[in-house]
Amino acid sequence: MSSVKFGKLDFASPILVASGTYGYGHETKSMVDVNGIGGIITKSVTLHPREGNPPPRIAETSSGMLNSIGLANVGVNEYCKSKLPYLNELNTKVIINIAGTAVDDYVETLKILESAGGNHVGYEVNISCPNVKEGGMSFGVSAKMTESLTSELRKCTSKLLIMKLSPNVTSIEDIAVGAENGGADALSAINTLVGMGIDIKTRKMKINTTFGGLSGPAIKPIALANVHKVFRAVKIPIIGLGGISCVEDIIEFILAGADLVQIGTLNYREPGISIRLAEELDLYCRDNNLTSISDLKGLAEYR
Amino acid sequence: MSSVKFGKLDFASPILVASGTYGYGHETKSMVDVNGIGGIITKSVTLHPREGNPPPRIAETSSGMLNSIGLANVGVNEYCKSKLPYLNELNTKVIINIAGTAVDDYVETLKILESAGGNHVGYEVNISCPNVKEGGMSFGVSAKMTESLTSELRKCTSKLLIMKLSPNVTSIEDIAVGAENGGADALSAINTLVGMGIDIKTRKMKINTTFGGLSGPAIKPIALANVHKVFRAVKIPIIGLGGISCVEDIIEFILAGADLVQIGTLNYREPGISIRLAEELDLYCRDNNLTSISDLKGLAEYR
Amino acid sequence: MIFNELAIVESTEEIASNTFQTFLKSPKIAASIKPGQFINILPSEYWDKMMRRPMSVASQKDEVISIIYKVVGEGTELMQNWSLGDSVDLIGPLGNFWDGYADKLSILIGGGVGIAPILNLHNHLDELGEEKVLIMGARNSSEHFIDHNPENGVYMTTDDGSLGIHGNVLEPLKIALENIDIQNVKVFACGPPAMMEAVRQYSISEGIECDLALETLMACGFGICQGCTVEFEKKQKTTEHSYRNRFGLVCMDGPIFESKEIKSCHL
Amino acid sequence: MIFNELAIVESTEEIASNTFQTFLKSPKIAASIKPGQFINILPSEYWDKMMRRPMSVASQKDEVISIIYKVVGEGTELMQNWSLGDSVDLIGPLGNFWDGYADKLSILIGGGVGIAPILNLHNHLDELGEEKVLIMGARNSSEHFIDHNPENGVYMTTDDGSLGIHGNVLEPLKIALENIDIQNVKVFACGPPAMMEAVRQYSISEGIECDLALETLMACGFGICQGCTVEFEKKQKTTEHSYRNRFGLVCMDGPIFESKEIKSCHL
Ligand SMILES: Cc1cc2nc3c(=O)[nH]c(=O)nc-3n(C[C@H](O)[C@H](O)[C@H](O)COP(=O)(O)OP(=O)(O)OC[C@H]3O[C@@H](n4cnc5c(N)ncnc54)[C@H](O)[C@@H]3O)c2cc1C
Ligand SMILES: Cc1cc2nc3c(=O)[nH]c(=O)nc-3n(C[C@H](O)[C@H](O)[C@H](O)COP(=O)(O)OP(=O)(O)OC[C@H]3O[C@@H](n4cnc5c(N)ncnc54)[C@H](O)[C@@H]3O)c2cc1C
Ligand SMILES: Cc1cc2nc3c(=O)[nH]c(=O)nc-3n(C[C@H](O)[C@H](O)[C@H](O)COP(=O)(O)O)c2cc1C
Ligand SMILES: Cc1cc2nc3c(=O)[nH]c(=O)nc-3n(C[C@H](O)[C@H](O)[C@H](O)COP(=O)(O)O)c2cc1C
Ligand code: FES
Ligand code: FES
Repeated sequence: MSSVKFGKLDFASPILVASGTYGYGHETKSMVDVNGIGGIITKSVTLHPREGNPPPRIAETSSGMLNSIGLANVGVNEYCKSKLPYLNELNTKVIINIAGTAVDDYVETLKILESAGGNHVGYEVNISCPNVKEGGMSFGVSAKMTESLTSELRKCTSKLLIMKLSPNVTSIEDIAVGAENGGADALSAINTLVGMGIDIKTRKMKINTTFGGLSGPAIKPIALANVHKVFRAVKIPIIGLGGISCVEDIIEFILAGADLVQIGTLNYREPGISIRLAEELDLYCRDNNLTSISDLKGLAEYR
Repeated sequence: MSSVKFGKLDFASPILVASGTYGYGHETKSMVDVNGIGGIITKSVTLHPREGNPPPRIAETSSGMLNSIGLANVGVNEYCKSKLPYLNELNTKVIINIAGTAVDDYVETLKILESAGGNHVGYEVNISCPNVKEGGMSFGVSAKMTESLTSELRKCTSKLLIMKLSPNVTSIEDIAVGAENGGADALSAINTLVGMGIDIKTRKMKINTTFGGLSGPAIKPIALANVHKVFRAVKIPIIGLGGISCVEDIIEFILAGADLVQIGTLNYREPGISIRLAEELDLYCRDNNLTSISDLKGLAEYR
Repeated sequence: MIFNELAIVESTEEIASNTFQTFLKSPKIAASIKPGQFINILPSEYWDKMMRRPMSVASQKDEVISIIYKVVGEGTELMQNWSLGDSVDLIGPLGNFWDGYADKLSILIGGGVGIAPILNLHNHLDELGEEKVLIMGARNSSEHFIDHNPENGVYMTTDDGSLGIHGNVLEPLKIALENIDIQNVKVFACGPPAMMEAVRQYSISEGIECDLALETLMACGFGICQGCTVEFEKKQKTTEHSYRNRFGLVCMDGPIFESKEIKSCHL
Repeated sequence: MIFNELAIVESTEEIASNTFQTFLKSPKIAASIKPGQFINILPSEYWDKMMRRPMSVASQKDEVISIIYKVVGEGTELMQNWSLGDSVDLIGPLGNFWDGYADKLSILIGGGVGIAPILNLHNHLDELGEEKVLIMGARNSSEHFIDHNPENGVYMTTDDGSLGIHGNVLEPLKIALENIDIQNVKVFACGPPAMMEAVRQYSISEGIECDLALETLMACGFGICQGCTVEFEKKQKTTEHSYRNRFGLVCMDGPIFESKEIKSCHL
């Protein structure tokens, strides 16, 4: 696999694993050569530890799943102490996903991570988690708030700063432009869609918080549309995700305008999928005489 | 099947067929007892005939499909001449779906239909078709425009006036309230989600208009969430739709707050599905000692 | 009259490389279907895709019809794995049918999976005792299951020359047209888009009457979704469905169109 | 050490009404799995759902493990239809295992599909020559496949009285506890939530040590999705995963929990 340029960085493979779907990279190490993954984006970390939402937190849907984990995580201090050392040993690129409820939160979390001296190459900022009552999501739906959050974070780091966008908006382009204007290096699209389910036997909501995030192949067409809209709206690189389950999906995302992709839900079913698809992508490039898959970026033709 | 009250009307079955997915009711008559369907919502009709979008207009997705038909239809005058007479003969409730690009359009279309003297019980107003360039969709994303369109239409008819909402918005509640304030009798939720697909062999968009509408079981969790949000926001009745494929889905929509439901995409695969599910719903009511399925409206319990 | 019928699988046979013929007992459809029409198949009770799989009917006799298909994806793989006695949900007969072969020399051209409706017409002309030429195109000999027999008007072509005429279906078409008044000829073709487009353009340039059976994605198959469009060469006169004046529905107005009626076979 | 192993189907047998036992040759998992642990199964190569199907291991011998399951939906239906020699994608061993049976009288309680991990522990105690009581609950006799044999400490119960003791598993549990110092007893239970909750509450009220194997929906099975939570009775001390102090992960911290550790068996 020829490497893929992304801003100032080279990624050995364009296939990363999505936040919340690969833990801290060590859970699968007996099954998967984790260093073969293009990059690991860790589970959202917040300033303070969060115990997450009460069960039930997940439900199965047609070609997808609902989740409402509620950003369960150890908190940034414990993260620096117990997660970073292992992450530092990895030979793949680590991107730390952070979440918060107010600008100060995000900024403080980022500062603590910056001073911890990890080998991580950057941050992905979750402004789009639909499952936390107190906020977070409010950033994701406002271009102005996204812009100011981005510019505050920009001041604190020279590492890769990626804003992760929500599809649950009327115009994702506006939010994307806000993040670009705020100084983001790149954008990830998309986070989950707001969904719901009811257990008809108990007549109770299937997810504790009523609404959960829908992920998986069901949302792929929506994710592709959003990636393409973002591609037309901004000049910075894009990481595409949402429902990727096969190499054809990856090629679609790149043709739509993505530079890199992330695999989320499918990691649960097949922990080694990102390695398998990287091999298949290699074959595809060879069969199609591409020096790099990046050659296809944004090449989808209109009819 | 005990009938279901909906505003001032009684529906023999709560299961209707969705606009654009059952033609004008006669295409399936050799396969299905069309009069056994709770109601038929006809394909969107516009003031002038529309030839629709160039091919390709449809694509298959995981548990769903994309479409961009572009409101192909005969126009309201021809509709009154050639479609209404047959529809008038049906023994099921007919609701005429209308679409337009400006308030005047919609109003004029409605007036022509009103003066044609059909037996139809009402109108469903498509303010949410994502596949028409010139507009229509702009109503669906603005609460104010929805309200004023609704009130203009309200002045022209005393028949059932149903506004059909789009899920492609930050807050469907706002639009729902706009329609309620404008005098709508009821709301339908949801229309399709904006999606996209790329043929990786030709590198061309799978849908002629780049973006198409995603429908089918893939979107059911999103549809349910939107129906429940609308249920919490307004007092008028709701018709739930989006991905319904089995009797359990129907019960979920009713528990979420719907009074009636519509079946869309699944009609293509099984033209008689609305009849089969009505029978299964009858059995469910009997087994659960319900006098009417309406008893379950909005009963989903929070955790 | 369209039926939604549960058919019974009678047998499946591999008739050429990766090409299968399945016989289905489907009395209502078998009694009313005409050569060129198709059925829309639910490959399995648990089918989770939205679209059925359309297949032309390759033969019809008494209560039994057959389909001929290449295994190209999940749907056709399921079909190939049907067991004897399985019941299968069909909708049909769908679409229009071959016509205008009465007083003419019919030249039948089939390629790839497009052989099914051509074979059914061939059988029908056999029964009627009508004169005809049969041309079948394929990439190589493994895809053919009929003997090359030019003396009797049966031509096989292969792209690699491994059987019959080396080249495409236009070669034998030209041979068949030698010394014949083209006013007395009609071509019927079904096959891959590139093949049909070549036949279409040739038929127009030579002024030969030619009908083509097109394929496109279909969500319903019976005129409701409006998804299966083909663009007409010029606007058609207003019909029952006047909004079809620029676009025809392959499932209802087709699958068979006159070559000069449509813009292209590439859909 | 967790493996992602392709196992080979050796046999499937219906051991009770709608209950099947399948033997799978899975050398790595068989060599390392302990009674109480489970595997996570991809029911088919074409599985289009996001979640594998978790199953406790019911026996392990040489290179072969077995699972016992009720057919309740698409996944288990696919399992039941596996053919001899099929290869099946497994992840395992997963979760914690039964423990603390060394110097005690073990009372094993299984109900419904919860019999698998109980049977595996039973086998294990057999091998160790440990003293034990086995109690199996079911709705009626058709669900049982073991003889009611109170003399040897094997009790069957049925809700309808059609076999063994008429009633629920608490009846034989009380019998087994007669004249025994509860300090020397440990209960191991797995079954439907209502049954386990009854056992849990009884064990707490009587002060009996009791471990329960829980079930919940699982997206991953190996600690990544955080979806499979059970609520603890009181906050646990900070562990490697300190954010689990209120909620435990059934897949990693469990599936086996002490009865007094958790709030309820209804997940
Ligand atoms: C009127 C009509 C008659 C046909 N008759 C025959 C026939 O006699 N024999 C035969 O082998 N095939 C025939 N086809 C094509 C056949 O429908 C497809 O090969 C089949 O649907 C593929 O299904 P799949 O799930 O196996 O493959 P998929 O994995 O779904 O697709 C494989 C390929 O088939 C194409 N395809 C998928 N669905 C359709 C569809 N609904 N219509 C057209 N193409 C599709 C896709 O574009 C893709 O390139 C016909 C199509 C039409 C429209
Ligand atoms: C640790 C663990 C061990 C298990 N061991 C066994 C066993 O030894 N034998 C056995 O028969 N069953 C066992 N189960 C339950 C088994 O996983 C489900 O019966 C199975 O997943 C149902 O799949 P299905 O596709 O056939 O049914 P579905 O149609 O998916 O569901 C039918 C019912 O099963 C439940 N279910 C579905 N998926 C899961 C899941 N991932 N976890 C729990 N419940 C689910 C649903 O809530 C539904 O009510 C175990 C579950 C867990 C978590
Ligand atoms: C169980 C679960 C937990 C997730 N947790 C996070 C998270 O902590 N932070 C985040 O930014 N995204 C989180 N996501 C969203 C994914 O990173 C991804 O954006 C989304 O699932 C769409 O991709 P997919 O369809 O490939 O899963 C989570 C998704 C799932 C399914
Ligand atoms: C091919 C197709 C055509 C449609 N045409 C219309 C239309 O003309 N007017 C309209 O209001 N909705 C139209 N819809 C949307 C459906 O009525 C319905 O809102 C949507 O498909 C979601 O329901 P489903 O998932 O059950 O299909 C169309 C949907 C499809 C798939
Ligand atoms: S396939 Fe639906 S109209 Fe032709
Ligand atoms: S099932 Fe994913 S963490 Fe337990």
